[in-house]
Amino acid sequence: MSDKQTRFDMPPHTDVAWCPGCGNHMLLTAVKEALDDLGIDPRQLVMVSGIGQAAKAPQYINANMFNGLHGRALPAALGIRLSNRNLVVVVESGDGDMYSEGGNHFLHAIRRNFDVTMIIHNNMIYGLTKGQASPTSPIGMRTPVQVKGVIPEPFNPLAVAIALDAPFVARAFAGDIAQTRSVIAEAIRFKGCSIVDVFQPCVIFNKLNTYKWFREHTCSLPEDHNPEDRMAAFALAIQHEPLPLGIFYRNGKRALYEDQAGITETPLYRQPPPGDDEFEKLIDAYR
Amino acid sequence: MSDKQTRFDMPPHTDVAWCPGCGNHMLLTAVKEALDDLGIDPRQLVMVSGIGQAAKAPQYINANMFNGLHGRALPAALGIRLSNRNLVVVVESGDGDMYSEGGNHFLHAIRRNFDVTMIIHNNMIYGLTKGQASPTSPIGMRTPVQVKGVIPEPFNPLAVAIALDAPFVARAFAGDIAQTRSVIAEAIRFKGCSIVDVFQPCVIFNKLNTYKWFREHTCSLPEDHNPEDRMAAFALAIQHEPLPLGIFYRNGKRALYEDQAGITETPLYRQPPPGDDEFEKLIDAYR
Amino acid sequence: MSDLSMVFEGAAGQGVQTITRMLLPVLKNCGHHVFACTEFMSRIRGGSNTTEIRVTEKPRQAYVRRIDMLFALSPKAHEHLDRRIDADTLVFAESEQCAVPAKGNCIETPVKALALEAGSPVFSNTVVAGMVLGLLAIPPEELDAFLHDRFQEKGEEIVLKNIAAARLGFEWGRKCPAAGSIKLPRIEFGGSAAELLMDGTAALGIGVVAAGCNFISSYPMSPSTGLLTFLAEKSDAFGVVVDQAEDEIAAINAGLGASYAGARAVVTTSGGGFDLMQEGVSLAGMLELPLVIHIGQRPGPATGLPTRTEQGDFNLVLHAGHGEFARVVFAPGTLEELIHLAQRAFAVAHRFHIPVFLLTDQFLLDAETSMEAGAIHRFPLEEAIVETGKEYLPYLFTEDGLSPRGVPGYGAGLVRADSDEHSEAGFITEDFDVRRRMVEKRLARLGPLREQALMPTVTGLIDNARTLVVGWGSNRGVIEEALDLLGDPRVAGLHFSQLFPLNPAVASLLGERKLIVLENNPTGQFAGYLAIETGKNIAGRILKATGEPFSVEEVLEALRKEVGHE
Amino acid sequence: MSDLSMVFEGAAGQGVQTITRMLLPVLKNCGHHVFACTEFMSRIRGGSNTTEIRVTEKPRQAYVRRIDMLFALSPKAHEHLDRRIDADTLVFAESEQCAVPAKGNCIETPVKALALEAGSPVFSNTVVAGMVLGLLAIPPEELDAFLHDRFQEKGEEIVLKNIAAARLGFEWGRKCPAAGSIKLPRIEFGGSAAELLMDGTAALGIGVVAAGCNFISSYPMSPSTGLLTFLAEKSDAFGVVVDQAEDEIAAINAGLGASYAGARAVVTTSGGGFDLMQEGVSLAGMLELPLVIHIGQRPGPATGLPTRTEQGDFNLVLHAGHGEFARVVFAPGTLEELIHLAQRAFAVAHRFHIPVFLLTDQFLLDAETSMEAGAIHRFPLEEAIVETGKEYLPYLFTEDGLSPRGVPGYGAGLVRADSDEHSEAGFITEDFDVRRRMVEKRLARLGPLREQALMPTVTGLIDNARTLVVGWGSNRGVIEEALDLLGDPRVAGLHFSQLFPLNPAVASLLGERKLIVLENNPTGQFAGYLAIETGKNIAGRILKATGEPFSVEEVLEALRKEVGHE
Ligand SMILES: Cc1ncc(C[n+]2csc(CCOP(=O)(O)OP(=O)(O)O)c2C)c(N)n1
Ligand SMILES: Cc1ncc(C[n+]2csc(CCOP(=O)(O)OP(=O)(O)O)c2C)c(N)n1
Ligand code: SF4
Ligand code: SF4
Ligand SMILES: [Mg+2]
Ligand SMILES: [Mg+2]
Repeated sequence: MSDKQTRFDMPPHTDVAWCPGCGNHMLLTAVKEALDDLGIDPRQLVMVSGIGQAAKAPQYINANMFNGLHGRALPAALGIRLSNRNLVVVVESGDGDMYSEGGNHFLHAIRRNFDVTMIIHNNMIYGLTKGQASPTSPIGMRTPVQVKGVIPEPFNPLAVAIALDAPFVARAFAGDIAQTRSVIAEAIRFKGCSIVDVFQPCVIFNKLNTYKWFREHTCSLPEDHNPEDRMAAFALAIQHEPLPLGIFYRNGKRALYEDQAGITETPLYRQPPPGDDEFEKLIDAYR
Repeated sequence: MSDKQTRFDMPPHTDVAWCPGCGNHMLLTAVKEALDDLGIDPRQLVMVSGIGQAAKAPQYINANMFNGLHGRALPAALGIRLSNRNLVVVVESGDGDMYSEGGNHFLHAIRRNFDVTMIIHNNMIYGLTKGQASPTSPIGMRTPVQVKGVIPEPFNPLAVAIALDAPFVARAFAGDIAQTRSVIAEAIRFKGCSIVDVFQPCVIFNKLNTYKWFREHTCSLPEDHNPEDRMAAFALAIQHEPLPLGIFYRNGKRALYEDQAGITETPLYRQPPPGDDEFEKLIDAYR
Repeated sequence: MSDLSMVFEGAAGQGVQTITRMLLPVLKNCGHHVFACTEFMSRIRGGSNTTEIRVTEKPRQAYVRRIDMLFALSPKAHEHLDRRIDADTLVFAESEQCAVPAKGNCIETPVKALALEAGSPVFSNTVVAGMVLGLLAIPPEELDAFLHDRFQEKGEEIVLKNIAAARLGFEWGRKCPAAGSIKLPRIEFGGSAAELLMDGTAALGIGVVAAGCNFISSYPMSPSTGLLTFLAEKSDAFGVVVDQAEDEIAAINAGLGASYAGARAVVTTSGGGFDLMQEGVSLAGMLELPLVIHIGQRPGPATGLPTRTEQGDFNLVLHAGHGEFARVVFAPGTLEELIHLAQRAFAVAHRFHIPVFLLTDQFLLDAETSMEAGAIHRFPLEEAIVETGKEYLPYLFTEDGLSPRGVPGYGAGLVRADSDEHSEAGFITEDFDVRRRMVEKRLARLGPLREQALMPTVTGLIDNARTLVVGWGSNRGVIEEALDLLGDPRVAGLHFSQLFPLNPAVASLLGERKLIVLENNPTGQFAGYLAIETGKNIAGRILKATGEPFSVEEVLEALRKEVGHE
Repeated sequence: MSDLSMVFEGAAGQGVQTITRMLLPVLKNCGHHVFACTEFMSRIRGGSNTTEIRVTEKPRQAYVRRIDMLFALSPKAHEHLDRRIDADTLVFAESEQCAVPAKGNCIETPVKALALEAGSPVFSNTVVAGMVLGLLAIPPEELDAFLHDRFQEKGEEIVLKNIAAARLGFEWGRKCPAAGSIKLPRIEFGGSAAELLMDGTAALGIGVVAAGCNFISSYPMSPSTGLLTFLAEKSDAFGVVVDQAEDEIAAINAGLGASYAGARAVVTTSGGGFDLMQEGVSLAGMLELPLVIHIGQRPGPATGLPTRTEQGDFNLVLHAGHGEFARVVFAPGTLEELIHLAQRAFAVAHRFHIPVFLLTDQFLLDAETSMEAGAIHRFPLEEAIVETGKEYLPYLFTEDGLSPRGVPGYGAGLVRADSDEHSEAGFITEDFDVRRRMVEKRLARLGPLREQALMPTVTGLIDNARTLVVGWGSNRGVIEEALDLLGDPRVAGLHFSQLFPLNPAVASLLGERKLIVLENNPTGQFAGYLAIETGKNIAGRILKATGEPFSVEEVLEALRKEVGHE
């Protein structure tokens, strides 16, 4: 873990509830450093999450926090952004949270394309509830619930995002803090809905997808990959072996939801209520 | 509408609550004929739906029916199939039902790959609730709620299904009963999760996507299209103009959930409860 | 006649609502009190729907079963309305279009013929409106302005043809032998009581806009969608952010995100959609976020009768969401109350940082009524957001349990909201003592909420009354009218528009009187609650669960039985 | 000593549960009554968790605050347990590992040193178990079989090292000067009362399997996940279809689909997940489908305290789902009741075609206790599925409102289930009369359900009692023990394991006695309900909402206050 100080650091001795050696620690470092790189003011940043081990991340970042319900980070993030578009909104949560309980919001957040960055801690397991399969668990993985091994096809967030024409789709590996940090910085800088699925080893419950496994089964995207090429991005997203890391897809052409919906710079909390004359006019229509 | 009699016809004078001229009538004909073509016994068929205009379809088919909650047809279908795998389970519902309220189940049903056929009446609108945008409504379409026009990118069910490696992905147009019937028959025959998105004109609320519009903006899939080619299927699925019709994608390699989960031919209602000796053994483990 | 009831029947899609849309303003502008209510099937075309228009001497907001004049325009009219037609009903119908009912005083009515004479069957509704004016001897010119407004988009020719159609209808009506037997009620002195005309949804929308609401995220569901549509229509004029959510769960979580960021947010839904919002309600309780939740009730369980009416969701909202925290439930009884309580809902939600419920139903939302403009009030907005200081604590312990409310991006502090049990700073905690104090904090505000709770409205003279007829929500009109007709000084009415919490003074107001509770649900949900809260015995329950509103007649009958007038 | 309380403290991941897993069977096999309960933080590593083991003369199922022996193995022990340590507590701790508490009788305990002597720090837990045996003078060989079973997978060497570690601990314990001061309770005559040893989750699972359950679809959520895991583990042996759902909405709808197709289905969740199931509950009501819903309660609102205990969901389940229909709520109070009521829940759900709730909580599910095998009963299964005839009507009107239950694919008929209001055939209808009758049909079964409702269990002699202490669910043990200790013949206990509907005979059982209701929630939810249903006044409420279970001491204290023994 790097020792760089960031303005997003919490006071020393903050009790971090994650296990020693967990990939979450590295990802947290990468996120804080990326935020720092971008020079974001912590008071203008809202970290939004659901519930899970990953979803605790905002508790360890010096910024505003909305740690909501399991699976419901994205709608909350939408409400926040639409109410105050000056805020930087980052959603950080787990694979179960975002792809299982929150799967529907994942689809529809991408469809809207409001300015949010999703960082998904993809440990291919339910950590906080002690090791059941997540939507990204590999077929055959045994758990106390999946006694005969996982049956369903793993959810492929990148392929689905590209199918939805998500404008920024990337994958990183928490074990590589530097690259993760730079991909996350790019994603936050991107104006629109950006998705960063981050492979994150859970050292307690996932004995298959370890640091070693990820190192052996991942690679960089081909040097010549053009992220504006949707078909190429899709082909790489469905590639199984090895699993590429980096920015798969970028589509600068999608309009921003906030712009289309006419969201102004004035946050709603500053918006004056209708004047008495406006109210009178409203009533007048019913005379 | 064809006048062929099928064993799935309801008694004459059944009150059908759909509007005259609605594409649902034709789709209903196609479904009943496809079922008839396959020689299915109505008593072994369960038509499952959610809520909406489309979701009324099972009310007009002579078969078992589970007309459940808005958006929740797929989990109910799963429960039915896993409890009795001798039943043919067909889900018929609307685009709002299946892609908005039911979006999460759409993802996870495909991941499981249990034997179900989804027929989605895609009229690009909410019919029953009087004309709000659905997830497939075109950008810019005005409705009483979308007063400035629809903003989000339309949900592309085919592309998402292919991204999820759904093993059978097709599109049809209700205005062409014969083709719709044959695609649906193929889909039901297919052992696994098959998806048929059917363009269905709503003559009341959708003034953009009319019969004429669909005729002008659709085409057949290229003759040489190989439905086992996932990349080609994806390319065709994201094609906007014209919109191809037919069987985009087939993947015969995915295992059936029922087989993997060890579901036997004996329906659960016939399964004898544990005997007293088995119960004793269960208790014995705690001595 | 002091009370005229006209019913217009037609299939869905036949547009019979246009008839009432033409007639209501004309009648109102003549100085009459008008009230209209609607019942319709869950389909877009076909079936049999009706609108009832009442023209009354006193202001009324209730449904009557009795039909004085029926325009039966669909083949299903007879079957659907049989129960409501009696020998005194004048039935206007065209034997060609519609099986003429066996009962009633049938008058062959050439709607289609006159429409064709005007140029096309599409003018049928205008012909009928003209007929009504003729029958009631109201000058047909009163309609012209409306026809202009409504049809000008389609060109001058269509406007003129409609005007001609109305005239044809008018002439027929004027000459109809029945004309003499129909009398409009007397107009109140001045004739200008009825300045405004609107439906329940508009009244709700006006109240919500007046409250400074600037955010709605919701998913369509009858009969609640109207508020979403209303705010969408007004979004530009009033700066309301409108988002159609992918589902109800998204809707309430977006509402809470917005509220956290400082918006004045509302969500609208019905019982089934609300079920899905309950975890969000619990989150509002935990995060202490203001949110107004409108529930347009309809008959359950499950999909039930989607387009019909019931008052079945009181218990549901009272206990919605796991865990315990403060909340408030309002149930407006009239359109005026809709406007006022929508404002109060926001004020209370934002003063106490809690979820507040507005319970309406299909009957009330679709009801249309004339009302005095002077009766509508706008309440001043309280602003409760503070600029945060560096050491801001979003869940600071205070005497009354309310912490100053900061929002992210405003001030030097950080705003942390955590759905786990949390410290004053908003961080996750498992400290048992903090937990205990936070539970108390979230419940403490019930004290002032009780003290500030609205008292029920009394009808009649409570001091003399030995029996009280208790109602809530949309039944205010029907109880008031039935009591008026009953005219028994020993019986008074009590209408609750705040259902929870109850003002502690309610118990003594009830005193030792016999209590009869009327509500449109099968078990008497509010009756049960009133009994616990006040310790009083409920002597009788007048209940219903058919999907229809209570009619004045059945309430009167039930009251006669209860108080022994039979 | 008639009652020994030992607490084992350690960080999450330190595996202190292995210590109790070693000791409980040993103690039970010696003929003791044992009870254990656990409290832990919502984290996988670190923090401070404890398990309490009680060895008691009489069978007990309650938590005591008092600690006779504490093994403090983590640095946070002191902070976490300060409130529970007093001068009589023997605190076994290693100053190297753990800040030694200021209070208590501290004994330097070389856990790590002995573990290292045995070969590695991983043997620490085994060392501690050995120490306890030494202190209690129980032969160390009693542990050997367990160590074999548990470690044989890892090879003979590991087994032997563990045995050696246990012996080292034993020797230390035997020689410890404190050993003399610790006495085990007397063993009941025969010493074989305690044949079985299991935890609440296993008891629930056994009951569910015994009930012939063959389908579960659920989404993980503490503390309810155990049932899903239990059934998954038994899926092959007992033919249970197990599906981990994508969310709770899917879970309940899959359960209902399964039930429709003839499965005996259960779902398991906790309050927040259950919020999301409510529309499904309403659907069960509408479709008249049997479904058992297990809710492992934990403190809310929202995420609350995910790994702790509360009884806050009674009101939630009582009114869950919009619309009105019959339901039943059970709340087992002991492990035996878990086994029996799980069976009864299925029987009632399938006899009456309704959703039935089983309310448990973290305390009960994680509690481990010894029990008599003879006390466990298996009830015969009723089969209620009929072969359909050609004219089968799934919603046939009958006198008792129950229609014969057909399933698709079995018989000549078709089975139609519709979430809209429906006809007897199951088709959508808007007929007001059919609607009314269907509402009545769905509620009529509440009559027999009331008559068949379980009566509460009496503790003490109710005839002499002037005060009744009422509890429900997991508080049975603590009330019984506190009453026993109170020893006041004027006070008896009443434990409800069926919360809704109540048997009509309950009111007369209560009589005119003073009622004190004890429940682990902040407002007294059941107390409120009991008052309405029986018309009785609740004189006192003993409440709690810290996330901890009631301790015997605090209940005793509260009772002394209530009945004036202070
Ligand atoms: C509605 C609801 N359902 C279930 C839970 C229980 N729950 C908490 S976290 C979690 C899954 C965690 O998995 P993931 O999102 O992958 O996060 P991780 O712990 O692996 O980082 C679940 C099921 C909950 N809190 N709320
Ligand atoms: C939980 C819930 N939310 C909302 C509704 C209201 N509702 C009924 S049908 C429908 C949408 C219908 O659209 P679609 O699925 O596209 O079907 P269509 O009517 O267009 O065929 C909605 C929102 C409902 N019944 N239940
Ligand atoms: S359980 Fe897994 S994901 Fe959670 S903190 Fe521990 S290692 Fe990380
Ligand atoms: S509203 Fe549209 S979708 Fe519904 S029946 Fe009418 S035409 Fe068809
Ligand atoms: Mg995870
Ligand atoms: Mg649709």
